[in-house]
Amino acid sequence: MEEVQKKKFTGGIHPKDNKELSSGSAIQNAPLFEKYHVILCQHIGAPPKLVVKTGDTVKKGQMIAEPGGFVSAPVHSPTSGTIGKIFDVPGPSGVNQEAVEIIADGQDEWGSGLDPIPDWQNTAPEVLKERIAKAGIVGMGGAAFPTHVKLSPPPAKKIDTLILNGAECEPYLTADHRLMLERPEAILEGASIMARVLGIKNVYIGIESNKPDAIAGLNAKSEPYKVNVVTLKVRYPQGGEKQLIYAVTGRKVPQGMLPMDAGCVVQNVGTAAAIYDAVTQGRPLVERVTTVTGEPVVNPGNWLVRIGTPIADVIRLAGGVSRTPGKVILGGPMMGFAQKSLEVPVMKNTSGILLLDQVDTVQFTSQPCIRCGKCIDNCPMDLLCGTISCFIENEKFDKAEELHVMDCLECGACAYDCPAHRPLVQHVRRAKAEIRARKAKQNPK
Amino acid sequence: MSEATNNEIRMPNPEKLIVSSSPHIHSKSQEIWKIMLWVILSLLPAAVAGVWFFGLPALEVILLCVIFSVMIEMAWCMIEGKPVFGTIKDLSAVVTGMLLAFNLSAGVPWWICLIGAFLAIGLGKQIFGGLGSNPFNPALVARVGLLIAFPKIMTTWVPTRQMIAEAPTYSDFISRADMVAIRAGKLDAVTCATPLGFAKNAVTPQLVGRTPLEAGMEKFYAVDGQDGLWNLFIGNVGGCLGETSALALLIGGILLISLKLIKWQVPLAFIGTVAVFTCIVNMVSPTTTPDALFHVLSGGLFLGAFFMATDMVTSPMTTKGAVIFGIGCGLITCLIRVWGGYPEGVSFSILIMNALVPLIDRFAKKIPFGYKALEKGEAI
Amino acid sequence: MGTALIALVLLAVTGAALGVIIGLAGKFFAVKTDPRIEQVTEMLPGANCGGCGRAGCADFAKALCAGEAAPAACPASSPEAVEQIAAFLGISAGGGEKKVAVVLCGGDKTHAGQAAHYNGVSDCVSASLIGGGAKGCTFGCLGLASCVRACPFNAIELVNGLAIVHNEICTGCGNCVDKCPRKLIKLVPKTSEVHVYCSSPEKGPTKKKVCSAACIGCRKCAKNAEEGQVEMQGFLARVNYNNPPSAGLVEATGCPTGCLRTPEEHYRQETATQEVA
Amino acid sequence: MHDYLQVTVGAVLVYNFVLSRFLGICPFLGVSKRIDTALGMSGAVIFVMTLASMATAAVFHLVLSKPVEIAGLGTIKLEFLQILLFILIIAALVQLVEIMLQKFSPPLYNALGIYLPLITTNCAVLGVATINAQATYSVWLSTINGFFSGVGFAVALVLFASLRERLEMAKVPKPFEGMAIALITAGILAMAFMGFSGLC
Repeated sequence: MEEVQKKKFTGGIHPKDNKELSSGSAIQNAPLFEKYHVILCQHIGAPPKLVVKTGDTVKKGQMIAEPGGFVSAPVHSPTSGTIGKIFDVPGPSGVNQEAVEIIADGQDEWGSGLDPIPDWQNTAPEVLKERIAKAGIVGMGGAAFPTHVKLSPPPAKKIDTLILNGAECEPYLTADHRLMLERPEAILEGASIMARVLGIKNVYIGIESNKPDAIAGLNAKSEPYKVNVVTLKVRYPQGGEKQLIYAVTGRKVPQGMLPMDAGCVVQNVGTAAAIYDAVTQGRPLVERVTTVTGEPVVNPGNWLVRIGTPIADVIRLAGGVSRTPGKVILGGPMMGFAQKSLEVPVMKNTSGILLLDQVDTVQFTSQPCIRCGKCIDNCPMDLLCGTISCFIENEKFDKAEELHVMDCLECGACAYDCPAHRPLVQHVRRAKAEIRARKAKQNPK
Repeated sequence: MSEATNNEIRMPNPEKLIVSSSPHIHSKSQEIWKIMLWVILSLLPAAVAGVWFFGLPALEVILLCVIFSVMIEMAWCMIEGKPVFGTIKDLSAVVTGMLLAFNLSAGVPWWICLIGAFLAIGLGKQIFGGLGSNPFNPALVARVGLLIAFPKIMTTWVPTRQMIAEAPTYSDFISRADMVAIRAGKLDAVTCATPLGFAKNAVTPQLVGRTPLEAGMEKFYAVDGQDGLWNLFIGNVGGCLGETSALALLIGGILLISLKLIKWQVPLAFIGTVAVFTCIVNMVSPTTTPDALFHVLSGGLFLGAFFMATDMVTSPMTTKGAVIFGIGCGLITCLIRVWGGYPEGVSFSILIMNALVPLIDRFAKKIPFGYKALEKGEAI
Repeated sequence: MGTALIALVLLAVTGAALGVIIGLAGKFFAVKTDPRIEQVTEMLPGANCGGCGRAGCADFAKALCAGEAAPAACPASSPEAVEQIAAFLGISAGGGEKKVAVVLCGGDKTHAGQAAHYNGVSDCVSASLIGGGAKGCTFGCLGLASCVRACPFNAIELVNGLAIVHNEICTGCGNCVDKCPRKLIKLVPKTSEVHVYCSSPEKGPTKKKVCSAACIGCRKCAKNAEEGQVEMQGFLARVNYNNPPSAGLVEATGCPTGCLRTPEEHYRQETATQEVA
Repeated sequence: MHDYLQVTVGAVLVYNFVLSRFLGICPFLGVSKRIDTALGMSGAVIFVMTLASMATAAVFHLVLSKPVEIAGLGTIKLEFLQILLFILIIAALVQLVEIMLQKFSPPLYNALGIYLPLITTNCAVLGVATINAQATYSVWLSTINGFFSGVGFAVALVLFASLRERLEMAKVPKPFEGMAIALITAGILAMAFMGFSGLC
């Protein structure tokens, strides 16, 4: 069933999406590489505990680290082989993180120890939820929050809606788009599994209108799954959780609260497909679709890569670069992280590897704010971004907090349009860090 | 993949990479100099109108003001140790120079332009730290400063070409003031009053049996014939060289609004408040002040409402604040025009409201997303 | 004469009446304050650095008069001033060693390279949030002067992209300690003569790749020092500040990368490399 | 009615104590760093000015303006005592306000600091008293004039404080930092207020 969005959030921007670079190329399977560096902590929450040691042999899909708590997820080996060294590699955030080296034996033999559950319709939700947890599935859209935690709302919160996020509002990225085109059944069935876990009937999938083929494809197949396809206006950040809920259901998530406070659970389409694989195929999350794109890339496209592949290898798959790029970004151009090393491995939430020419990247300055108010008009959260950044620049963090700096999404719509090229998002990040540090100091718990 | 192909593939050089915060792309259309360029373009119709009505001296004043402004900005940067060409590239000095010229009579001597440019760029902008930090509109600081320092020169207006040619009776109402001394040989030694000046009865002697306002208005219409209001609209009246033509200013203002470079709420609130206020006063007591249409079209209202009150740096950032700002400007303008000592209050009103901007910003905030839901308890 | 008399009488009467009113008001609305607080506040340095853990000098003075704090808790006062306050209040000065801050990193621009170009806010916290900063060593000083700005006494100087504390100015208030996102700043006893200017826990060769002035964990200093004076923490030598070694250790060791230095030598060398650079 | 309107508008806008008469500059510059303290100071000044106007006007009308006849000494006009007497009264009033504030609002008392006692010698307070006397306003009109002069002072002070809070974030060139830029801003503000001249 096709629907049109109910509400439109205020603000937002409409950057040139450049998706045509890679949206036409089908998902290709990446070849087996010799070595993988699997970072242990790939999610938000407690770090997992290592269960293998150097020299052990592992099968593809075998757990190499167990969850370190409820809000945690296990990590599995991306291929069969032996465990090499356990060492620090540069992580996507620029800080070194503990990783396990896996030396492939070339057999790529499965051995996850998880049995497929083809008859999930008649399986208890608890069993399904446990499977999702054991498969190490985390939010694949960006935040990497363990999925089974999102699917376990406290009993006091009445959840009535599941929303699949297929907006993919970030420019350049096409991984979700291709996934929706090529594996619509997997996504729809994954959604149905989640709906069963949550015990709800309303399932929506929100897609921006610039992907008409994906909308048509999902629509054609959605009938038996009772999933409503919602066409969303093309507007960044339409894929933001709160904005998506507002667009699909017309509900506003109250300030400082979670989607479940508005009765919603939001999941990425990639997560839904991963859940399908985990439940019906018994395959843990060991690979994902990633877009390699950008003007300098020789052959932009989408690849199914194993988690733990260094991004240098992935860029090589795309034929390398035709000219020296100014930036290598994990994620999209609006919210992704600029990298200084190509040794960073692909993570569970790496939706894209974007290479930008130097002329296309923004040159930040510390010019004073000219108070044009563009940032305020653009802010999807209706914050006074410009004023906040002036306060932060002068280290008046309490005043920034009064102006609700903690509610910022860091979507970057403000800095995108700032005529003075002010690093507004970086200011906000700093303020958030300083305010959190101050609070931690005040009540050490 | 074999080693050989690996070597052929060109890879990014990590040392050449830039790390910076997200977002990594930027809207190419949003640059300060581009905004300023649009403002300059939208000021051009009024500049053309000024030159058309007041002749080449107007062009000379505009050019002088722009050149002096740019030069003073460069000099200031040089003294401060900043790159000399650093801040003039954003074109803000050119905009300030043009606005300053628009606020001067076509008959001012060159040194008024120089002092004005210094007041605007130095005292109005750079002393506060340059573009973005100045709490007051630089051009208005200069205009008000000049008005107070040189009241005689700043209130000596030259008539338009058409007025001299078409109205032989004109000389009855012009005071043969010291124009000769001001600009020897450049213009006819005539001056005239602004329409608001007539209304204030500031320059015309009172006629028997009429109220001062009636007498003043009669003279205004006598000077400009039957088409008084039409002349007001197109700018065929005395006044500052850039403020007389409401038509030209309207064209520029609409251009800026359609480009979303200024908030349409400010001019609407400003002009609307003046119209409503003067309409009410005129209805209650017709002898106090002329009708609303006259007020709206005369003086620097259009220039102020579209180009000065909307100056990004010195006006509130939120839409709510912009409306308050516009209404405030309108009220103070009316207060000064109707009861004050000066015939025109637009510059003063904007300057006073500029000072109020931090307070307006403080109280006219936006409610962030999800806050109302929190208050209403809409959460499930 | 009469006029003067009248004036005098009038003023005297008015003055007396008003005086009575004020006197009564003062009695009725009297607020008890400790007069010593103001005097003690004046004896304090007045930098409001917060090094004592209180919200400024006036607050500290209040605590002193209430007997809740010892005068020596003020890190910014000279020992003489502390004595003076103690004598004034008739309490003991309170013990405690004088401390100073030290930035334990020797990775200046010359020795430690950048991994990429950084474009953003010139502030260490901000930079560390963006890809961990552009510096090759992810544990070294970012050189964006957050601590310099945090110091109320201007005791920290940025030399060749490296923050260096001037011991003679530093009061040990500790304002800079929290500001460093890399946790490089430690408060150490003022008497300590030697520091290991490196804080990277990584293995020697890894460190060497990104910084030529790093501690490579060769243990030379630990062997040359007396028992317990220098400890090895993984691949990093650490001076035990409870039992600090003397300046002679530097010569005895001959540290291969030169990251074991005295503060004076550290400053001298960094200024020298800056001039070369 | 017209009188009252004229006094009101005149006191707040046209003859604004700070921006037009340039009186009371000390607290204007001293307490205008933050809006909160500016509001506190404004309240104190309004209070003192109103009371001082009332008290001094009463004294003026009852004692000073009348020739006093005293047996043996002849008739004496006491107007020459005006300033002496006014200062005495104002000083006592401020002292009272201070005592009350310390008792009832210690945070405000601390925030106002040295400036509260300074109201004693604040020319604005003495100014309003002498202006009242000069114009021979009645006690009631004097009180109104005092109150609205205080309001005018408050308007200027709060406006200025909000501007200075914004200026704190501006990158003012070194030589003009601090008081210099504050004075320049005050100057421009005073210039803007000249637009009100002639209103009444």
